[in-house]
Amino acid sequence: MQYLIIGAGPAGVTAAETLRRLDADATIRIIGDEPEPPYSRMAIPYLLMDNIAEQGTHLREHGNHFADLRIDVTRGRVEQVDAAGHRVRLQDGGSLSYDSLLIATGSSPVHPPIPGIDGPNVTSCWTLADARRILAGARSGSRVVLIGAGFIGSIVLEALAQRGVQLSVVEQGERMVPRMMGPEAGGMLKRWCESKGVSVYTGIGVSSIDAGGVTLADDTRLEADLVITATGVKSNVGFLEGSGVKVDQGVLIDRHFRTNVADVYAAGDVAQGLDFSTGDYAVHAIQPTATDHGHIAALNMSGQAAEYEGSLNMNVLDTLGLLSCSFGRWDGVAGGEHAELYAPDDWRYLSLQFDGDRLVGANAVGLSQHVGILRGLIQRRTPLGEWKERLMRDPTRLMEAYLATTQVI
Amino acid sequence: MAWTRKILRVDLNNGTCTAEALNMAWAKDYLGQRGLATKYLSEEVDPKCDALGPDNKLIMTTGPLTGTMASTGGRYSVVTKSPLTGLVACSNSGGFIGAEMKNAGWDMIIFEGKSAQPVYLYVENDTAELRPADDLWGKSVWEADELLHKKHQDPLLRVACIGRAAEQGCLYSAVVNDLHRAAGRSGVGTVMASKNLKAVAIRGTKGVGNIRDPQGFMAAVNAGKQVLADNAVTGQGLPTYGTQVLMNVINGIGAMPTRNMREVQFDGASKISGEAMHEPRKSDGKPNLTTNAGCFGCTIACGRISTVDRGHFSVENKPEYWGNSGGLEYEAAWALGSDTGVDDLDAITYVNFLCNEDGMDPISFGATVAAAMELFQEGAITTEHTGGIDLSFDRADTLVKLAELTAKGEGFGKDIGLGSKRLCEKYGRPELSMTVKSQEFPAYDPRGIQGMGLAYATSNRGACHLRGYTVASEVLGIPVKTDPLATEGKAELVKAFQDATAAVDSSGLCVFTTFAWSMENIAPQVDAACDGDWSVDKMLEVGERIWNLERDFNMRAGMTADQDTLPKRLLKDAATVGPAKGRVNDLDKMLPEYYALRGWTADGQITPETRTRFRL
Amino acid sequence: MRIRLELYASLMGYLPAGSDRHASTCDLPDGSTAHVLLDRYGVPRDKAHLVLRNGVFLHQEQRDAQPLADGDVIAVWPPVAGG
Amino acid sequence: MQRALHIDPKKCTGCLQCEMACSYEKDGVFNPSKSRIKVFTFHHEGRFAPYTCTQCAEAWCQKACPVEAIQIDAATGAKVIVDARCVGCKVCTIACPFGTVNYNSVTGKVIKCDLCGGDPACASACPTAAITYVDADWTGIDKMRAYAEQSLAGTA
Repeated sequence: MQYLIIGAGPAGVTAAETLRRLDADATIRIIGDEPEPPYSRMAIPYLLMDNIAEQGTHLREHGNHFADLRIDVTRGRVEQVDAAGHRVRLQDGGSLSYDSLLIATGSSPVHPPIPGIDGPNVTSCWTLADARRILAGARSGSRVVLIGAGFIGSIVLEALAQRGVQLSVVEQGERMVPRMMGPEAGGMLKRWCESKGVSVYTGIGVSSIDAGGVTLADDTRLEADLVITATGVKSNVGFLEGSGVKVDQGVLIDRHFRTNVADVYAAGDVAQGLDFSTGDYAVHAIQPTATDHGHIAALNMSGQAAEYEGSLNMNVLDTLGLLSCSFGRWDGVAGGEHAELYAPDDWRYLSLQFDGDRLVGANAVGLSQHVGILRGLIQRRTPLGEWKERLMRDPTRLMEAYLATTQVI
Repeated sequence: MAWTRKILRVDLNNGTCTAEALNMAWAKDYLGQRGLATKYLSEEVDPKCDALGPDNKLIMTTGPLTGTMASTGGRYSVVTKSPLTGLVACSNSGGFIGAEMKNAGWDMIIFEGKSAQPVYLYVENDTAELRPADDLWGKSVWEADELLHKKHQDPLLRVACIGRAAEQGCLYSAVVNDLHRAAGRSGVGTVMASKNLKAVAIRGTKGVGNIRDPQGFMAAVNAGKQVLADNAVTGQGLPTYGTQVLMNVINGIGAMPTRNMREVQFDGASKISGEAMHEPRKSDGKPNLTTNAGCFGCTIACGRISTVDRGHFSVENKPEYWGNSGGLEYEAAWALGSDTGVDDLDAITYVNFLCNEDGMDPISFGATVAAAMELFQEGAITTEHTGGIDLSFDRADTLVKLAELTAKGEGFGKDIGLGSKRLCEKYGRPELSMTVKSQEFPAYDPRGIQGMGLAYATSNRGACHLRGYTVASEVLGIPVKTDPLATEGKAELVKAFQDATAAVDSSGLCVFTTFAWSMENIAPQVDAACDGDWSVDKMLEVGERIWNLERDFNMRAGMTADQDTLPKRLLKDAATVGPAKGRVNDLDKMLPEYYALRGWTADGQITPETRTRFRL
Repeated sequence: MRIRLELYASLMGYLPAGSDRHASTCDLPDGSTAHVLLDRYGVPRDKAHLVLRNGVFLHQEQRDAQPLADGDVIAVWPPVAGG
Repeated sequence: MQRALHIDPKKCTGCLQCEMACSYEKDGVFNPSKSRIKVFTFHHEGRFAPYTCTQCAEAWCQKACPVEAIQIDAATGAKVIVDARCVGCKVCTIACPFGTVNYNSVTGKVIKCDLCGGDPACASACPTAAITYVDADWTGIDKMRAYAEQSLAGTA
């Protein structure tokens, strides 16, 4: 059996390792287009904070990890998939055959059409190469403008602030992390950042970038030595053109991670997989989803019919010491009830969304302990019974509700 | 070491919170908690001040072992001048807030002045601030506790709070922490209310370290835990039956104060005893008692967690009282039960809940109701005074009604909130008040336990069992059995218990450990934790120093030695039944010897030699 | 002679079935001591910490030596304490 | 045979000796807020529930960790945080559906129960045997764990 995995991120690596556990004899190959060993983008902010060296971002600690597992990690870039021929053609002219193919090519930053965005003083923060550029350009006292305060932008923000730069953040949405949290929590994050000396502009776009800085739509001028963009990502699907593999926002897959083409699977940021909360298919470009995808896709590739329950959209942020998190339908569902506590002076916020007596989503700011039970309650679809009313009255009793409904007490 | 060496000083006049260094010279003379806070009070407060005026201070204080792994090391005390007695007040409580204060990095919080508006103190580690409490004022302890947890979105926040009783001036109001533990006696909650301070909410995540000899400390702690586990009282008796096991014992020896201490045995004792709390109810087959519970770090776990029968008249349409809460402990069961003649376990449990919910000392409340019942029986109080309530002894419905009124400061509850002394004076029969220095008695009749008579008469906070619990020896045989009806040797026994208790109360440990531990078990734990030489002798010396300091404060407050006495009923009216039949308390046979042992003059004054000895 | 035995706390289990709450009465030969009574009910002597005869504490030696009298009430507890 | 922490909430008195023992073992101070085991109080019900990681076989935290900072102690089977690798990203804290991995803002790392290398301090400190360290199959914990994992797993 020959397994070929395109993409050396968490989804691809997890799939390869899972395949090896399931099949000792198979040929397993990962092909990645970056020069470094497989690494984790999640770790880049900590590299920028000087918490770790580059090696600390590597997905597997031991240099011979993949060799020991007889997983071949090859550098290369796939130009085309020949589904009928069970082959992929590489940019360097070579080609590789497969019995079973996993597309795990991830996603790449989107660059909005802003004049000057291709300038030499502008970079995204996505790859280790980007990280090196930022490390060189964002020194203590440097003026840095960060465009985008979504989830990734906010993580980068944390790292930049730790580097001691003079930081301004511009977010086109009405608030920070608009797709992760509601107005109260998003507003709280903004005020928190401002209280820590970061200038935050929300509800406004960038009209142009030049060598000296950034000009906003209202002509506000932000001088900058370095401009960093974090304006979203899109799935890397370009190479699939003409392959017959169906693509929407990402590669369309079913609950077994199969594409419409025989023996071709997809997982991770590139895949438009089942959303646990909505039942729709969507791209969830987050680390836990990538590893879940990789794991279960591998089960299916090896012949086990594992049906995916869907990925839960969730995020955790540490914004200059203020923790926040978001799970599932944090924005609620039609006909569902909602419990909320808002304490702006104490930098705390808690919001629970119910569908009947089940928790379907949550947002929290300042919650640091036992956060994972929010996932547990949502993903287990736990009927809360009488605890629903208790949580409506006092949402802080979450842990009790969790234990009472899921554990033997 | 073991101390955090930091005090939080809260000026309620200006709304400021300031950190200051702990006076380590004093710490080495007074150890912590009860002793050390009394030293601060004594140095900073004019003993003659109005207890409910802005010149009084309120000190919340921990001991060096508070927050450590020493078994029962979760205690804290509230020290102030008492509005009930006009003397020093030191009320000790378990639960969890003491350890939380220590975890936040504070040995002590001193409140001074008076806030113009209702406030609460919020402490999160080094950060402390006063915040408006307008939305909390007028709320019960239980309501305020929930509001504070929601406000701060922190289920682990620890709260100490006053209830409506304190706001309404009830003179024996408690500071309740963790919903059902209380710094209960002497009206410390009333002082808190007088300062417009509704609550103290603390979150500490710094931990308690600074142990002088960590390995030695853990060895001493583990040895101590083993002694508690192996001892039949602390390892089995207290966890299973709680303090309430005493109900039948004390009744059996004829020392159960009954119906305002007119009698010494209660016919209904077994119905409200610790054993009765285990019996399945007819209505739902469940016992009153759900489980035992420990305070922070406690490996004894004598605490009771109980429910009231849902069908009982007191709660039948009040589902908010159908859940579990703390109770009953012996003193509360006695005061609310035997002393009023009520033998209805559910009614007593419910009233005890109310005492916790609105912050009333159940001993003083029950004893004051008992006094009111006798005044009613004597015709000094009539239904015209009470708004139609029949105050006959033994009536559970009356007890319940009075608790509800007193908790909210309504109607005749205002009078019950005066305490026994002032109530009996108001209605012209001061001799019916069963108090020492204006504080109500607890649950041991000194005619049947002679040493307790001396302990009550000389207690620095008025009638109290926890200043020198000679019951341990006279009744329970701990550490050795003495004859409860004898007076010989009791002066020495009382002094020894008083001094040892003062030292234990200053360490952060619970005095209940002494049912199994001697000072030989305690001193090594203190010594390993703290700088300085904390030998057994040093502990006892510190205990005696504390006792003299408290006495000195009281004398400066205007107390006279002739207040070292008991109500006439206990000195003149002999017990009519039981082993003590024919006996009164022979205080006059014990008191002179006690003064002499204390190094005081024959008229109860601290001699200059004694002052010098203890550096007062 | 007729003696009333009262057992409390963890000793209640030594009462015969059907006993009223804490108490049982029995007839003993004249001159019997507290220990004879305890043995009759199978109460281990080392668990009988507090033994009260009509409310008065009996020391260890009295439990062996002091004869009981008709109508006596003997109340017994294991080691207990409170406060 | 591997052993596991067995928790019997009925025996718990809520004294927090376990929390202090844990924090003392790990951090050298008595600090319940940093304990890997937590006792939850059900005031209304009159119950106490000690709660910590069950060391689940397919560890969610381990799978979610982007830098391989959660590894298995071969002797005990415990999932252990490797401090030197943990970057503090907290992904494991939201990935663990049992909520037993927590972030420690003081160290900037996450913390979880590691069974103390086979001699859990919480079990030694518990005065009522509410927490014991016993043979795993004796506890039935495998069954509980399997149930919990099945109902949570990504597959149906």
